[in-house]
Amino acid sequence: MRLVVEPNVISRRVVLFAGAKDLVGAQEVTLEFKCHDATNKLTAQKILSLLGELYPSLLDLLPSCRLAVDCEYVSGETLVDLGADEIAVIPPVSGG
Amino acid sequence: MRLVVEPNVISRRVVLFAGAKDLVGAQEVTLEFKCHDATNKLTAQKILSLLGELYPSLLDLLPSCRLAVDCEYVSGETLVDLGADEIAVIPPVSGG
Amino acid sequence: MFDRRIKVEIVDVPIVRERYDDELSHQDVGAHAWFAGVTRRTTQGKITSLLHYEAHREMALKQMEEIADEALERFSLAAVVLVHRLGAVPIGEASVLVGCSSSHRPEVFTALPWIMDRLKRDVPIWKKEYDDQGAGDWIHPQNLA
Amino acid sequence: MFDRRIKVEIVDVPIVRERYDDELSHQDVGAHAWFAGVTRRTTQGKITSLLHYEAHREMALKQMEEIADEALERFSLAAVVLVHRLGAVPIGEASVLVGCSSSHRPEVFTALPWIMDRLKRDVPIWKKEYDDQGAGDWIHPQNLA
Repeated sequence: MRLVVEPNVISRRVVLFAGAKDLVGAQEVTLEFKCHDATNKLTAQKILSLLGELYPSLLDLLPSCRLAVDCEYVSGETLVDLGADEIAVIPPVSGG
Repeated sequence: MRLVVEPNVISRRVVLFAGAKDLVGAQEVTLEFKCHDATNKLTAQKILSLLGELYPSLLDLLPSCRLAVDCEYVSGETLVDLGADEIAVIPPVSGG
Repeated sequence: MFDRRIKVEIVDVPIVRERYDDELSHQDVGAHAWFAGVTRRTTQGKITSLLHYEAHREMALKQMEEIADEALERFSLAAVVLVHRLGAVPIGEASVLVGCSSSHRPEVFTALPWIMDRLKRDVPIWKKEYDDQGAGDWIHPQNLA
Repeated sequence: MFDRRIKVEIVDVPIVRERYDDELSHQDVGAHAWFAGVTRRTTQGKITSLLHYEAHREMALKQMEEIADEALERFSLAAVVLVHRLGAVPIGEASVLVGCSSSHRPEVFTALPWIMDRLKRDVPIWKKEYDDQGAGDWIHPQNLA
């Protein structure tokens, strides 16, 4: 008997704002991640680059975007729990 | 015949403010200056030291006072025209 | 010396500063300072007809509260007011209002620009600039840390 | 870029800031800033019950105008407001109000403390501090240039 480990596929909603929202044409997108273990975690950097693969219109803006998980910024190396309440793409801000 | 030059005596009103006014007990004092020529001018420093001679209660405060002539500060070496409209003693200010 | 007193708001109507004056008062306070950022007609020679602000509202409020709290602590302030307006902000009207008070003036003079710098770096609010032809551009400054 | 716009006043009644708001407005202005110095209850542990301000009124106005003019020029401001109150100023009320506006915020952030420093150095206004026993002392800072 051969054990085949099927990668675990997770759907994850990601929220977009401002320029990112306009470039994709939607406030939200759903990404499908293949996780090879049960942790359900990916680095923020990985999430951003998957977004760029799916939406090439974002490629210029993404390098200056930050990811926010449940309303807090996370660094690129942070392992993001894909079960978080909200994952948001934050383009460079211009309030004030 | 011997020519005796009598010094010219000039009365001059000087205005005081704040602590200087309280130390003298008057808003104005009149100084009498003996001028040996017809220029009617004295340095600001000289005016302040004559004030100190007449009103010793001012001696502590005077070194930090400035003189203002017609609403403009003058430095110690400035020759003040005793015919100016107003000569005022300005103690260190504390507005704001 | 002071109780923690911050007032942070995101509003969709014109900012009325008088509403916030009392927030800064305290009997041991000697210095009040205010800053208001208003829409101006020209940016680098270009005519602006309107600014339109959007936010990640929940996160923006949270970030503004963190900034107000940190400023309070860092500059020994008695109170901090931080208000941002969203939606269309016509020329001459305020998009942001910052107020703070302290015992002495150096603290408020240092706090105001610090709060504005932090707001412009971290608070997820974006402006779209409309020119006199009605064309709109999202402003995404690329040269910030 | 801007017309010279200064508003300098010495008043004997409470300062109402709203009266001066419009002075700072201009369609090319992006930043308004205000400072108010208010009477506080404690100075270095001592209780103050009241401040009483006196001035060489004519000279004070002239000096305040010179400061406002120089600030306008030096910091490319659109407008400067400078108001000082005389007489008794109770705790929590403003003795001085400074306002300025410019295209961008760095100018107003630099101008406010500069104007206050100059006012505190050169404008012939003096405060008498009354403690809780009713004793009054003229404040004559000795350590200024």
